[in-house]
Amino acid sequence: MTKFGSTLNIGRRGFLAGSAALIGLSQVPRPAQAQPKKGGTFRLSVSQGGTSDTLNPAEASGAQQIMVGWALRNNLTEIGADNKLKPELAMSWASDDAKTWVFKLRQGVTFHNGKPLTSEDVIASLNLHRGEESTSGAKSLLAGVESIAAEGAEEVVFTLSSPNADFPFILSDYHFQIMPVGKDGELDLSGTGTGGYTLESWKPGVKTVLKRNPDYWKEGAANFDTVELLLISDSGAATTALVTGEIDAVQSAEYKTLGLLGRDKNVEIESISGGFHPTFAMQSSQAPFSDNNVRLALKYGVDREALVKQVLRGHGAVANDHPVAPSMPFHDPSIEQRAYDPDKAKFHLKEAGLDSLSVSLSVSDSLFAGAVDAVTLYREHAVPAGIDLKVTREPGDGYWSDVWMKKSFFTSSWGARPVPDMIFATAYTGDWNESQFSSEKFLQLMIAARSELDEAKRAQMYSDMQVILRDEGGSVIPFFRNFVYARRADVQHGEDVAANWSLDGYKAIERWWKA
Amino acid sequence: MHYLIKLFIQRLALGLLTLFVVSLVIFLSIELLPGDVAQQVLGQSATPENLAAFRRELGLDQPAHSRYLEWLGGFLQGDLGNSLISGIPIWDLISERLYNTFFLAGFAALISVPLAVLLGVVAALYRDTLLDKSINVATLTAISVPEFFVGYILVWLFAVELGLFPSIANLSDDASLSDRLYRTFLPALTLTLIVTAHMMRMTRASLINLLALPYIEMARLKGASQRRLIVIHALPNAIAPIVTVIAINLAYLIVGVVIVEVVFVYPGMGQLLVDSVAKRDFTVVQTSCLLFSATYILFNLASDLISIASNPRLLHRK
Amino acid sequence: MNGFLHELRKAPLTAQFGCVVVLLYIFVAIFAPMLAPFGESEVVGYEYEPWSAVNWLGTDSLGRDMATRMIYGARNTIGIALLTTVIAFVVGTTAGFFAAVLQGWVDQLLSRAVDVVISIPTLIFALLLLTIFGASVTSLIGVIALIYATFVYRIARAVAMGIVVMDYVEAAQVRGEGLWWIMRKEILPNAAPPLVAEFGLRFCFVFLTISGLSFLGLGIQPPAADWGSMVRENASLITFGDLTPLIPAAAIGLLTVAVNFIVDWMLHKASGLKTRGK
Amino acid sequence: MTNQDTQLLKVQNLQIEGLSEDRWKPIVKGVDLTLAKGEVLGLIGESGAGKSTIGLGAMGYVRDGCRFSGGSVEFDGVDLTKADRETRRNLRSTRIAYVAQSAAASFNPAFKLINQHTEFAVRRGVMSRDEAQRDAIDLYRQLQLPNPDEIGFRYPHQVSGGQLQRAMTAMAMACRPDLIIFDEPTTALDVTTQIEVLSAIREIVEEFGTSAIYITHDLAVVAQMADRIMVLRHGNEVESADTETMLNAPQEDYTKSLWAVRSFTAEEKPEVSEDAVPVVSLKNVTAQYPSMAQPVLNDISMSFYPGRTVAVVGESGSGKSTTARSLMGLLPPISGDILLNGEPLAPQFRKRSKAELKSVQMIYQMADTALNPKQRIRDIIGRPMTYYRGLKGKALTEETRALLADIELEPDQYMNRLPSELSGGQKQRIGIARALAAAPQLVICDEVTSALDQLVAEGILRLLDKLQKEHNLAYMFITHDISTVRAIADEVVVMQHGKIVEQGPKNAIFSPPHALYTDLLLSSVPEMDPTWLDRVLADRVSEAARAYLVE
Repeated sequence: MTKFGSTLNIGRRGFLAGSAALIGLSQVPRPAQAQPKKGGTFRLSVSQGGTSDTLNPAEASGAQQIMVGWALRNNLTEIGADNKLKPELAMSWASDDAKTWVFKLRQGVTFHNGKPLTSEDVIASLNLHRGEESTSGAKSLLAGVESIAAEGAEEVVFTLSSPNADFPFILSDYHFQIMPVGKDGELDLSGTGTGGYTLESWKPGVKTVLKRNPDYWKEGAANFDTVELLLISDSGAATTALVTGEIDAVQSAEYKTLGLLGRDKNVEIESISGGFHPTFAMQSSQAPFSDNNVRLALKYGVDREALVKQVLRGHGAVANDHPVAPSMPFHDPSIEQRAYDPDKAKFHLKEAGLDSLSVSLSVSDSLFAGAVDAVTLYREHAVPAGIDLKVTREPGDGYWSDVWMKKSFFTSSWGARPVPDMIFATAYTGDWNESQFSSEKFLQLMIAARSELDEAKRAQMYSDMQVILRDEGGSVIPFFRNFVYARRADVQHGEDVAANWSLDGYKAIERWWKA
Repeated sequence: MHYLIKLFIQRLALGLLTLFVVSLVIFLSIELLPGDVAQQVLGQSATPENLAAFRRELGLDQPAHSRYLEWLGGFLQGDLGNSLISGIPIWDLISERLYNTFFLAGFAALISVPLAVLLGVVAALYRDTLLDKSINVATLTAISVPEFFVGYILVWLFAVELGLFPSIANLSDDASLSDRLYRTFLPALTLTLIVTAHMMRMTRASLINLLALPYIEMARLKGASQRRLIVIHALPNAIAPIVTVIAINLAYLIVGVVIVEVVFVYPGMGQLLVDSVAKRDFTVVQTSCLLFSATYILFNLASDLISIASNPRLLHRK
Repeated sequence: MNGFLHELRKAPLTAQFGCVVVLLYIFVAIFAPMLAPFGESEVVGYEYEPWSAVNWLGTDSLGRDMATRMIYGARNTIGIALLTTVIAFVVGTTAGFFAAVLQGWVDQLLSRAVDVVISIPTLIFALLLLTIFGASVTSLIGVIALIYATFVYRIARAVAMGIVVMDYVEAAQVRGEGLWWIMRKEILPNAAPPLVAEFGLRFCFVFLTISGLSFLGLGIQPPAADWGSMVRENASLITFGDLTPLIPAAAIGLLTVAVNFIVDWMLHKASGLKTRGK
Repeated sequence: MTNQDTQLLKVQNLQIEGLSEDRWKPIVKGVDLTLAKGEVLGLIGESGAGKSTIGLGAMGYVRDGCRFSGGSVEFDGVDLTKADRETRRNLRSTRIAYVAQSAAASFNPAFKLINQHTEFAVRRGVMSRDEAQRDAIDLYRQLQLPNPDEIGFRYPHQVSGGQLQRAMTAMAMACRPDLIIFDEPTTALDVTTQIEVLSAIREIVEEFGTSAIYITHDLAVVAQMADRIMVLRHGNEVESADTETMLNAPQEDYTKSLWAVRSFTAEEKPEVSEDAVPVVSLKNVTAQYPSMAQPVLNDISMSFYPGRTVAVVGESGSGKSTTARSLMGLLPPISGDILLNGEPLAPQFRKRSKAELKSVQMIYQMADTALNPKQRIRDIIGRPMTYYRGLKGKALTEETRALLADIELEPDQYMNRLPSELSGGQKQRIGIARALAAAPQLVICDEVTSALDQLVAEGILRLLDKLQKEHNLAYMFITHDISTVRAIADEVVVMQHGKIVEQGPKNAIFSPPHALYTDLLLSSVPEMDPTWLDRVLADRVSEAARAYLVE
């Protein structure tokens, strides 16, 4: 676990030692871990979400919907605070060939309305995201599922069209919350679930009030009596409210005020390494990017350390032109890190038969905070390499329809995925292969890894794929960004804090407690 | 009185026509916005099939004029329709925010209108004295600074430094009236500071304009004191301009408070509208804009009627 | 000029103060590059550094020099507001005079169109239009100018209505003078004093509206320095008891107060109201 | 003590200053006057003489921007220039009252007449509200207001001007004050209304033995009202004497010149020959405003010949100015024809050619609103020359200078002035010059002298007469003033309610027998004989009695 400003364990997230020193905050000895305590009201503010948000998990996106969804409901599997896959409503799962998966459901779990959990509910909940008519945002994740069948009330059998060893990970996605089927056979989307809280009031874009479910099946979880989730999109207002004690936690803290916020003894800042990363994607099928030397020149032309320092204020880690973050399984730390090297960039340009290169890179500030700054810095870095990088600022509205995958060189951003296969399958093959990347070997490895159940062999395969993307891929990936958020000191959490999303993997409501 | 009713009906009809044109303008504006609701909702998961399915579901594949007519038909039958994005009936979506907006506006109006008229009368009464000049400079300053400046200053003073009032207006459903007033005090005060100046200055200016008229001189020559002159003889004749400016400011309190909502995280209509524009939620934008325009038109109508009622020349024709 | 100085010497203290402030702002706006210690969007240090000899007002959320951005902000904010107001006045006054002189259906058409625009909440309409045309400086100026032209139209029309009934306008009409001549020679010179006073007030409103839009992230776009967005970007500091972010807001306030003082004085002079003799 | 018994008001060396361009300038320069109980003093003078200022000063009141700078105003032993506010306030209504020039503007539009009437009688505790209302109705009856029981419960806008003026006199009487200041109470009224108001005022003042200061610029009026007359000029007293002496044997030259104003008469012109073609003629013109049900002009016919003046006379609302507007094409007739040199003229001025527009020019009543205050004299006069006659450059300057000389203004001195830098009479001359600049055939003069003092008006009339001879102009001369008609007209048209009552050569119209209305109009014009009012009233009463008997 990493906690900003405290002793850090060395290992795959050891990079953080550097960034903490950079900010110049003193390292406070970690206090002895307290035990979870029941009671209190937890008021937290999130910045993502709007008035039109619904409780339908097929439409879920953004902190408001996800956090409320997970307070009300559970998935079959979850990513634990230790970033490992854990059973949730499923007790266990098994597969011989990674094609047929049998999930055994937890017994004695009831929904808020008293209905016991059965395989029927699971199937109906997951079918929400399948089929022609589904408009679910997670439709593609279940595209490989051929059938879902019940084996009695306690078991669900998934048959996939092709093997996928990561299938249990997929089911931990926030879309796949389990809801009860009503008497009329319709899925209950009103907020009834098996989760640690029941819905008191739901005013999207304003405030959601949750009450603890006294019959929650999970041990030591759902500690607060009441939870108020506020939507505050103005970070200044949120910060003020946190400092004046009107709220207990904020979804994201602005880098610029961290220094000042850190001086407040009542406030604790968390900086958790995550998988969010921007990409500078080149259309590899078009000149000049069709020549891998040009792609390499652009990869050597960026000073990643400088970007982490200046754009992320140290709250992040340098990336290596592949999307597998240090917090993800199968990340290979032994792969050599690409460094800023204008000479090498020049060399590759020469190899491509060019003296200099002039390209324009599209970017919009709506992608992530500091996106334009990052590209502007990149432009400066690339000058010594003989690359004239023009910064093209695009409007935020319509960026994804008019710029993304339409321009030949553009900035994009990707959220965290629990396993490498998901990001590979989404962003490096298929419809959203934003850099038009094509490699036979990569494709073969990706498919083979899905059916490989031997962990060591799989690790090697994913390592090879990371190398391929690093050396041949069409995307420059400069860094992975940390989740930076803050809480009042009297709100506490366990030793580990999940890295898949902000606020303890969006499960702070269930995992944290008030001292 | 027959003439008044005729006038009222005329104005009302004109107001309805204006509303109709407003709805057309808003509809066309939204049509012109880049991207549509489907793209906004689906974001990165917008595959062509998904988009098509989503659009079909919302009826966005229909031509523009038939969508407009359908919306208009529903609206005329009192059916505000559903939010395109969430499918929630718009009334459910906005009713509470509308209430909040009116509550805050009403709160601010209750403080500011009497205060403004009183200050205006006092300033006119003690015209060109130090008191008048101080009121003038103070209100001029209040009208001249940006709303967010006023808001932040109040937050800094009352929330951060003194800890008297909360910095955000976190309302709960079951809050008592006093709690509500306590929590909305800072935003209401901000609005008060902003609108009072305008109304006070108009009150003062109309009174002073009247002071030059022969009938005021006549009253003075009949021996009226300065106070009686202003309150009894001048004020009834200044009702029309004062009410007009009050109407404008009340309308502003209701439609123009987005910035105050942002500063105090107040769940009113402004933020909803800004969100809905960003999300291209046409039905919500359309309905809210119409409600706002209707409010504006109604306030103007009311102020016209009050002006007429306060003027015997118009009320009792020869 | 001499006449103006003479007038000014007799003006009330508030008006003199207003004039000094406005001249100072204009000076700063024109000579911004020479006055500013750093480049407009040059990063000179860490974010939120306190006031010092180097960074007079400290640094902002990105480590840019606050004082420098204040100075450039004068240029951007005032320049854009001024241009917007000028356009609004040219359009609004022309249309208003047109309606007043021609009356009949031209007046009806223009007035009803203006009614429609005015009854749509300004900020929302601006938001819609800015989203359609993109939040560039050009569209910002265009959209705000259009919206404010409607207010100017009403005033210009009302003022012109008062002038059109004058016998000298009738004399010109009966003489056979064209529309343009009547608007330019008969109406404009006489409508100028109230319109100039109105210009001052409207300039303040435009200025505040643009600041408000910038505050909401729709106005002048970064990295151009602008007082409205400077407040928004740095507002978090207020939480920590540092009032530096309010300096740009105060700068906005000071200018509008100054302009209002001048306008007040001009209105007072124009109204011919005498001070009370004692 | 006897002195104090009879002397109510004693003004000594009164000096009042006004603020003008940040400097205090004297308006009243040391005036003395005394007023005995029951006496009526007439103050007379031209505009700027300081009569109103003195009248208000006698109440201890100065307008904003003015101040007492010397002397005293002793009312019943109290010096009002030094008394505190409270004392002065308490004297008003109860002991001193004021009747303003325009009753329509001086009644508060928001309240009913009777409430304004009783306001201070009740507040000062003179009587109860009920008593005050009953008394008001009595006073209304005494002042011969129609429906005295009911009229007080109307708002000011529901009552006509002459009635309002009487209601205001009633209001001044509400507390039976010792002194009433009448400030030009009949100036804004038509002559036929004026006579009623004058008689009402005189009667009630006599009845209650109230002292009064009666301010006016009209000698004939003051002759009817005052026991004593004081002539003022530029804030100084010229002379004062009892009315009889003053009228018959004025001492000062200035007074004599005032008395002699009506001396100008244009010389007789030969009859129009049978075959002469009129410059402009109206044939059975009927006109109507679109918003009104009734026509404002009904079957109007008249002709204008070169070198001759047609005076159109009538009271306000008679349609005389509307006739001019119809002729100008500003209010197109709904039937009838307008002919220019025998050719029909388009009803709408917009449809008329430049040459046609050029032929008919107009001079307005209010020179203030008729001249663009932002244009220099050379531009005001030069524009029609450029526009109609294409004059430019040197030719334009020459012509402009010649025209200015023609209207007796020194070109070098006035060419580059703005209208605000001219006196009222000079402005009117510029108005005339602008009309002449077009080299027209017919000039319409709409009440061109009624806003001017008599001496100045006389000058304008002489100028118009001179110009008519020089340029052989036809004049349409619109006026409500009979003496002006006598002075300048060749033909006279009498109008009432949008119709022509009588028309013909001047001598025919002014010698009996008259049409009934013409008779009323002519007999209502005040004469400088103190017994005139009594005579006219007596005549009318006997006529009314005769009419009653006949019936």
